[in-house]
Amino acid sequence: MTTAPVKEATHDERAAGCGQDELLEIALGPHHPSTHGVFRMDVVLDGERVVKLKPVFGYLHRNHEKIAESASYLASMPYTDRLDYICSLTNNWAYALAVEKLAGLQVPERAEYIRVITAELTRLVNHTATIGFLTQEMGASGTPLMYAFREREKILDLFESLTGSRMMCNYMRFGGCRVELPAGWLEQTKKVVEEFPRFLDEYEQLLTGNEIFMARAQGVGILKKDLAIDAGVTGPMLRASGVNYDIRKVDKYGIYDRFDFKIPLGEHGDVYDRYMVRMLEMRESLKILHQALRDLPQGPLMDPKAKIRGFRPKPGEAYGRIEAPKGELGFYLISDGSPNPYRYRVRPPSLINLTVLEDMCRGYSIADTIVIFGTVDIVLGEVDR
Amino acid sequence: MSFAIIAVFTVAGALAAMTLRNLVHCVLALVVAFTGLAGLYLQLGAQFVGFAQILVYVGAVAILIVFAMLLTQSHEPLAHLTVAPGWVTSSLVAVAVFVILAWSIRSSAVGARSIQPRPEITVRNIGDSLMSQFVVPLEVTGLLLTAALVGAVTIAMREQRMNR
Amino acid sequence: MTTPVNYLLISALIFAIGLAGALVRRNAILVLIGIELMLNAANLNFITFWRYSPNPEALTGVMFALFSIGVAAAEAAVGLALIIAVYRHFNTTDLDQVDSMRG
Amino acid sequence: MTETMDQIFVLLKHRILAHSPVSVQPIFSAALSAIAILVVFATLFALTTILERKGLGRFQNRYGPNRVGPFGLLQPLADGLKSLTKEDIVPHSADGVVHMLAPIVLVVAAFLGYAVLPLGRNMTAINLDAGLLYFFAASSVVELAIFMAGWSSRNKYSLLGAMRAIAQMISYEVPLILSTITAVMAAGSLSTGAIVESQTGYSGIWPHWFVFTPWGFAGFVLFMIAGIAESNRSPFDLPEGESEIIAGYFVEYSGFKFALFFLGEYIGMFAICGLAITLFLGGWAAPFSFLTWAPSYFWFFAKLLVLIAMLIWVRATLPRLRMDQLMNFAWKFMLPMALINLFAASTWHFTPPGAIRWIVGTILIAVPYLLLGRGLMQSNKLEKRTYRFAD
Amino acid sequence: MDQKLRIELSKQGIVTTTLEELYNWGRKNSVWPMTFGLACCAIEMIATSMARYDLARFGAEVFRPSPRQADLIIVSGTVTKKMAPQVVRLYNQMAEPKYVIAMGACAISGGPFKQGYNVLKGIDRYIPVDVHIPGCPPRPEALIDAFMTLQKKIDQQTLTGEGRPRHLDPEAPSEFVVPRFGAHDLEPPNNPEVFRILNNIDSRNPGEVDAGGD
Amino acid sequence: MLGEGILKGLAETARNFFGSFVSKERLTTVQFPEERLPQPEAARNFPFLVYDGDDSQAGLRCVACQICEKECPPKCIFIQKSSDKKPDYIGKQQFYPAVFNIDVSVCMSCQICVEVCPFDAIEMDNAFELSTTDRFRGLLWSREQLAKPNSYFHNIHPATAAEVDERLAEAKARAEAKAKPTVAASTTSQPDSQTTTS
Amino acid sequence: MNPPVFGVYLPIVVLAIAAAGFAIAPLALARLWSKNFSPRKPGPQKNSTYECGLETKETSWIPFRPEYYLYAIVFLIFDVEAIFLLPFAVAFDGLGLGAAIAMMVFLLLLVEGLVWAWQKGVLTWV
Amino acid sequence: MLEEIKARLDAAVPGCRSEMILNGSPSGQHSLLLDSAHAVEAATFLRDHAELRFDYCSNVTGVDWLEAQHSPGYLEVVYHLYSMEKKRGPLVLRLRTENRTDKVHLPSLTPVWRSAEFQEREIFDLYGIIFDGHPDLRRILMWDEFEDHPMRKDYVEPDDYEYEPTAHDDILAKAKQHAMGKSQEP
Ligand code: SF4
Ligand code: SF4
Ligand code: SF4
Repeated sequence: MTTAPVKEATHDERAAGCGQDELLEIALGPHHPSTHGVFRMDVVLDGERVVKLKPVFGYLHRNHEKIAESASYLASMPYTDRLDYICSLTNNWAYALAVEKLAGLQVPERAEYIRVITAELTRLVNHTATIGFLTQEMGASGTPLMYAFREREKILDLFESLTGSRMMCNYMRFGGCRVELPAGWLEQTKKVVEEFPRFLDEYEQLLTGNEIFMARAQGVGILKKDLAIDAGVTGPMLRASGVNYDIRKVDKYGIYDRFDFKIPLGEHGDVYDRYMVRMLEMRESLKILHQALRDLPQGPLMDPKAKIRGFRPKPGEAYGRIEAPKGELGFYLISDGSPNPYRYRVRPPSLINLTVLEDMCRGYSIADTIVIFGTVDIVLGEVDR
Repeated sequence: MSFAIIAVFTVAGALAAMTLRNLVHCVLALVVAFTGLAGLYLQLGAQFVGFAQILVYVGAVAILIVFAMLLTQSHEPLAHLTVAPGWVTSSLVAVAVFVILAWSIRSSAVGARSIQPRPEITVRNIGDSLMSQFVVPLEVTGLLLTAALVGAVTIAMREQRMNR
Repeated sequence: MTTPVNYLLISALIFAIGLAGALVRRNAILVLIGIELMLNAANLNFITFWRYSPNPEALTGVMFALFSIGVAAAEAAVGLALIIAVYRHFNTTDLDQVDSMRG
Repeated sequence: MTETMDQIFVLLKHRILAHSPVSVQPIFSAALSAIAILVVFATLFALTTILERKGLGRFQNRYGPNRVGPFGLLQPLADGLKSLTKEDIVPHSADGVVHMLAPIVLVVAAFLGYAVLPLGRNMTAINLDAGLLYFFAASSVVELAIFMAGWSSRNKYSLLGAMRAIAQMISYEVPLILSTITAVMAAGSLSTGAIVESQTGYSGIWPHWFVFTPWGFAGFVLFMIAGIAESNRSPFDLPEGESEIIAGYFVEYSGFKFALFFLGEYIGMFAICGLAITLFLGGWAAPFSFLTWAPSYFWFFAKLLVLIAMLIWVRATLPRLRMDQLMNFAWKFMLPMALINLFAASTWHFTPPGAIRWIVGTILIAVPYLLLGRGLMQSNKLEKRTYRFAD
Repeated sequence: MDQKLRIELSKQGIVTTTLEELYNWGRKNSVWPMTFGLACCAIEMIATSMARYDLARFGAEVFRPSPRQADLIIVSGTVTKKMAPQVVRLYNQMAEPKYVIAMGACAISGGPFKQGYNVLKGIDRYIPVDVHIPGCPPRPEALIDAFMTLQKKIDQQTLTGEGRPRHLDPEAPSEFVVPRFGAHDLEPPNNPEVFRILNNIDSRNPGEVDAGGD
Repeated sequence: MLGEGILKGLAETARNFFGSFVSKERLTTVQFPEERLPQPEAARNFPFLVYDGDDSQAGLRCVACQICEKECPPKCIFIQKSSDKKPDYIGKQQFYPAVFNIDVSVCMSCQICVEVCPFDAIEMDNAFELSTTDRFRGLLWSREQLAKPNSYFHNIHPATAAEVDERLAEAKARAEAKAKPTVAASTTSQPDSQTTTS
Repeated sequence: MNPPVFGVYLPIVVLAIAAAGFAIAPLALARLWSKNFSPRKPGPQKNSTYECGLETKETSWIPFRPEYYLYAIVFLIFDVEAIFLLPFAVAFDGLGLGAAIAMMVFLLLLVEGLVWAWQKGVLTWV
Repeated sequence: MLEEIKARLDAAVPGCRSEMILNGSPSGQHSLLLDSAHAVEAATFLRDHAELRFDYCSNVTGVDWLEAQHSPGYLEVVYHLYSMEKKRGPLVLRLRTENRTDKVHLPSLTPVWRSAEFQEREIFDLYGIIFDGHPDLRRILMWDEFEDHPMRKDYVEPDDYEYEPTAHDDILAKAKQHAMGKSQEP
């Protein structure tokens, strides 16, 4: 499982070297303070430079797909919460979307609005956590992370009062949403949304102009546009490399065409851009939230055709995808007419974004590797499933 | 009394530095010897030199040796007590040198000298004479240090880095 | 109690140890360590002679020791650099092996 | 009255010594000083760990330890007890003796510096003529201890951490020493006592601290930055940068040996802060002439606590530098600045007192600072960025 | 048994009582967890140490990355078969006394994923667990509760005698078999020394099991 | 630039530091065992069985239809249907669970059992202080442990409970209207009568 | 008054010994504790080196890059320089401009070395 | 739309026997079955064609069609392609193996779209399809010593059920079986 010392000169700097000093092999992970859980990288170092980096997966392979194939469609919904466990609501949505495509269900307008609201809140949760962890990996002793989690808690409170659980929301259903908004929820959400920009300002004050942060982030882990497209990178990472591709705009799924928002794009494709794109994306999310909260209509929550129990779509297949906070989250379902999906497949953005990890890290030091890895923003539950 | 303690430390350190198997242990023993020597300087009233000795030898030379060792010892952590073929002769030579030195010291007149009253040498004295009497040696030392820096760096640097 | 003889004897002893080490040990770094010890022994001599000289007010001995420390440091830097260069070339710091490889 | 308060510890020591036979008095005196230093600073260590944790908590919108004993003040005691009874693991491939010695050497080396720190008027364990040099000599042993720890563990991470620590410490030692030289020039002595003495005067109510001159201020800032790096504190805590190399050179240490590393680190940090106070902040001198009634040691420890609080504040705020940036900063910013500061200080002494010397001094420091800083930013291609938005 | 010895013993008994209290007080108030997260539960574990819940109040914010310096391993999340050997190895490398909290359904029993082929059905198959906290994920408050349960457990441990905890017993093992990767499964699938299974219970009538329920 | 950003950051943290002494917003800690945040209405952790009346076993609403057992995603419910029947709250003769076990060491708190139960017999509890040192005895909850009175339900989820009660009352009324002749219903407990608070 | 042993440096020696004692005493106490109550339990796994939870590979000797050494050289040179600079600084106020210039020259020589090293990229960590 | 692509493909890659597979669900995502001999060529065409520009391979999936459903059981790989440039998609491609035992080789499309790299490795790991031309075909999720392909429909899990407090369905059966095996042992 571990790679042997590389003998071939993979690195241009090495190529010039005299070739007698050996390369150092280090395994980062599976137990490593900053690999977001149980990820492992086998890194070959030349001094402190990364020459070769092989990600090793599977330490959290929980057989989600296999379990889903032996369970009913509904039973998989709570499992999707546990894929990308930071943003369960967008996972719910992606799965619901795929099933709705498969079964041809219509989602009522109110439910669509609620979906947008929860999904954008989820995006806020995810991005705050990501940049918080990112600073942690840069060695800040917890303060930015604490501030990020302070805001996250506020949104989690909203989730909890809506869905009953802080993280594992299990809220959406095929053809709608599970329960109505509780009393006072909208007001509370409006308040949180109003106050959120203040946190962003504070955070920028703390970090964006900080010389140490800039030195750590600018020019580090550059991802070129072409490579990003080729490797199927999606989400903020892709946009930080300058590609204008946001599924909310491209597919216009749900009701995203009703909102006025913009897509921030990076230019250099480095760590700093990936950080900034996330910061700016949060501000755009707030815009969407403002509009959605303003326009939320009354109406039913579920497609009357939808059934909770005994749900059996016609044989066929469907691929549904959404712009999850981490990138394109897709569900591919094959139905054979039985209550269980015949094939259930998750297209995990985290995993595929990792394809370019080696390309981004090569030539940078090991400390950079950790930071670059942080900006890929993965969640192991989704990578390994 | 204190002389005896320091002397024993110093000699033991020096001996260990030359006989231990493990190179790192050798360096650590060497540090003990250096520190002991510094102690001897202090005993002799040369405070500044004593502390300078620690600063330079323990703080810098030992570190330099350690770095050099780690750079060169990646494969053989333990230097086997490889001795030169003519180690018997070599040791005999050393012993002979010591005997001769000791004999000459014993027989010389130095031993008869009595200690002078403690001279009040302060750092200020050293600074004064450094900037007056010893200005030329100072500049020469500066030149030497620069030359050593350039030389050592050039030698130790990798070829390809020089080319860049 | 302490006379210059004691210091000089210690100095001679250290010198001899350094010499023996430099001659006997075959590891280049150890040889260098031996040489450093010898230099230090010389330094001790300087200081001793200064202290027991008729007029210790003249700082010659101390200054000598100081300069000697500087020179020794420079010597160590260059010497170790040489060892590293040799190691890079022959992949060993054992002087015998270096010898035989050169031949 | 204030006089006695000020000298109370000195008098106490004399009182105790008076009861002992003359032959052992020196030993007694030394032992008393040593024990006082050990006890005071070990207590300060315990106090600082809890204050730091609580302080960090406050910075982070939370309480920090507050349950063990009143206000959580017994927390260090519990930690100490726990460490004491924790199993001591020595990896079987490790070099047992060196592994064992390393923390001891570290603690000893860290404590040695205190011998020359004037903790109050007449409260220096030993007033050496070459005191400052002694301090640096003692603290250079710390590097060795760290190397011993990292090497003897035979662990990749610890060796890497140790090498990093040493490289970092030697790199910052040069600016550290150079920045002190300005103060030495002004005081005309290496003796810490004399340096403090030379700062005890007042003009009006304002003290004659070196920090209140352009070179002194620059020297102080440089010294503190280098000092933070010397004591491996954030943002220079790379050697133990847990996001990369787990815990640095003490990965393999458990139980009380690990606690000793902690102790050594904090003690080293206090020593550096103490030296900064001695050199630039007037040592035990009161900050205003009308405050001299408070005992001198009070001022020393008050200043020490302020500096420690600053370090905690910095730690709470800043992310960590990368190794190359760290080294670049040391050699390409700190060292030139220290040399320039040296130049500025000597110019100061050759210019007659008055406004002109302030202007010249300030310019001599500010211009190179701006140039070097700009150069550093540019060589790293750091810039403020603007972003594009697509519809 | 003669008189003297008995007096001696009782004296020692007194000594051990106070020592014991001190020892337990120190241990329970300074439990440093290891930086170790596995899955979703780890996020809640992190949230527990964050400002809102602040595990630091108990003196437990000193998350140590190295197992040598940690006292507590919070198995927070799904232990897969691929990860299990690493978890056991980490546990083995911790210094005594060491404690384990199994946080969340997955760590206790495999939880929602227990039907998975790569999921270990409970970490207590390989290492002894001190406190279980169910939930998926347990709320941060629940983790604090588990932490306090652990403190209570520590407080009740005796220093000597039969009832002393594992780490004080020279006979009890301090490291456990690390499973190997087999062709189809981990080998062995559990460590019988640790995992006291209730095999003889009629699974159709498990009511008997919880006779002593809490 | 040139240190300005660092100073700004320091100012920010300082603001938080001093803020923590004056404003609640900057000191967000809830000191858990003593202070607790109110749990929202919807909060859920593990299911419990609702019973009406005073007898925790006889009053169970569950009719052992085993739908929840079948739909539970991780399959952590185990039900054994009784061989005899007893009247439910409308008075209809129903089976009851002879064994009803939930393995909370597996339960993923997904609430699907609650959603699918046609009899509103199972609801989500929000108790979370459940840590135990014994996996097998502490975490397998039997019928006895699971049964909680309706008043408890009202206590933790007042709105939902009221809704459920209304629905049940309606169903009961309808059933009574339909089955006028049968008077046996009155013997069972009244579901809406103990909306007591505590 | 010169004390009999170690001259004026006695406080340093005593401090060193006391500090060593201060470090050793708890270690000894810990050893005593483990002997009496909490036995040490070494084992092949526990006492192998820690490597992110993976199985330990036999060697931990790692090759180092010469950068470390280069920095050490520069450091050494500047350390020695400091030795000469300190006495100069002490005597500074009594010295004339000539001495200051002499020192400047000395410093410039070293700075030259530094500049050379800088340009050669010695001070660049790769 | 799909017919058009098929026509272009057939014209551009001679001998490519692509086949439309219709999808019965309301999603209407029909797919194109390629023969494995020409798959790489066809994929490259789809990627590079100036009007099609399917430059982004989003999803790669393995499917196991057991004998029970499709008389000669086979394994299938499904690729979902999008175009980032033209903002179009999805185009669904399928590749089939000949059977599910020995002839399980398929050409790898990783050289065409790098995003397939990990996903193909995953399919190799979990389904046992061998991708010829893949740069680094190793197990990705399971450990290297593992021999089975667990996502196949006929995979049998190892028996490690000691005790199931909430016996249910097949788990109960397995646990029972295990308990019986255990109790016979001593
Ligand atoms: S118990 Fe639930 S929340 Fe915790 S790791 Fe398992 S699935 Fe995730
Ligand atoms: S909450 Fe979910 S997992 Fe728990 S018993 Fe109900 S259905 Fe099963
Ligand atoms: S709880 Fe509800 S669904 Fe479950 S068996 Fe009882 S009545 Fe049926």
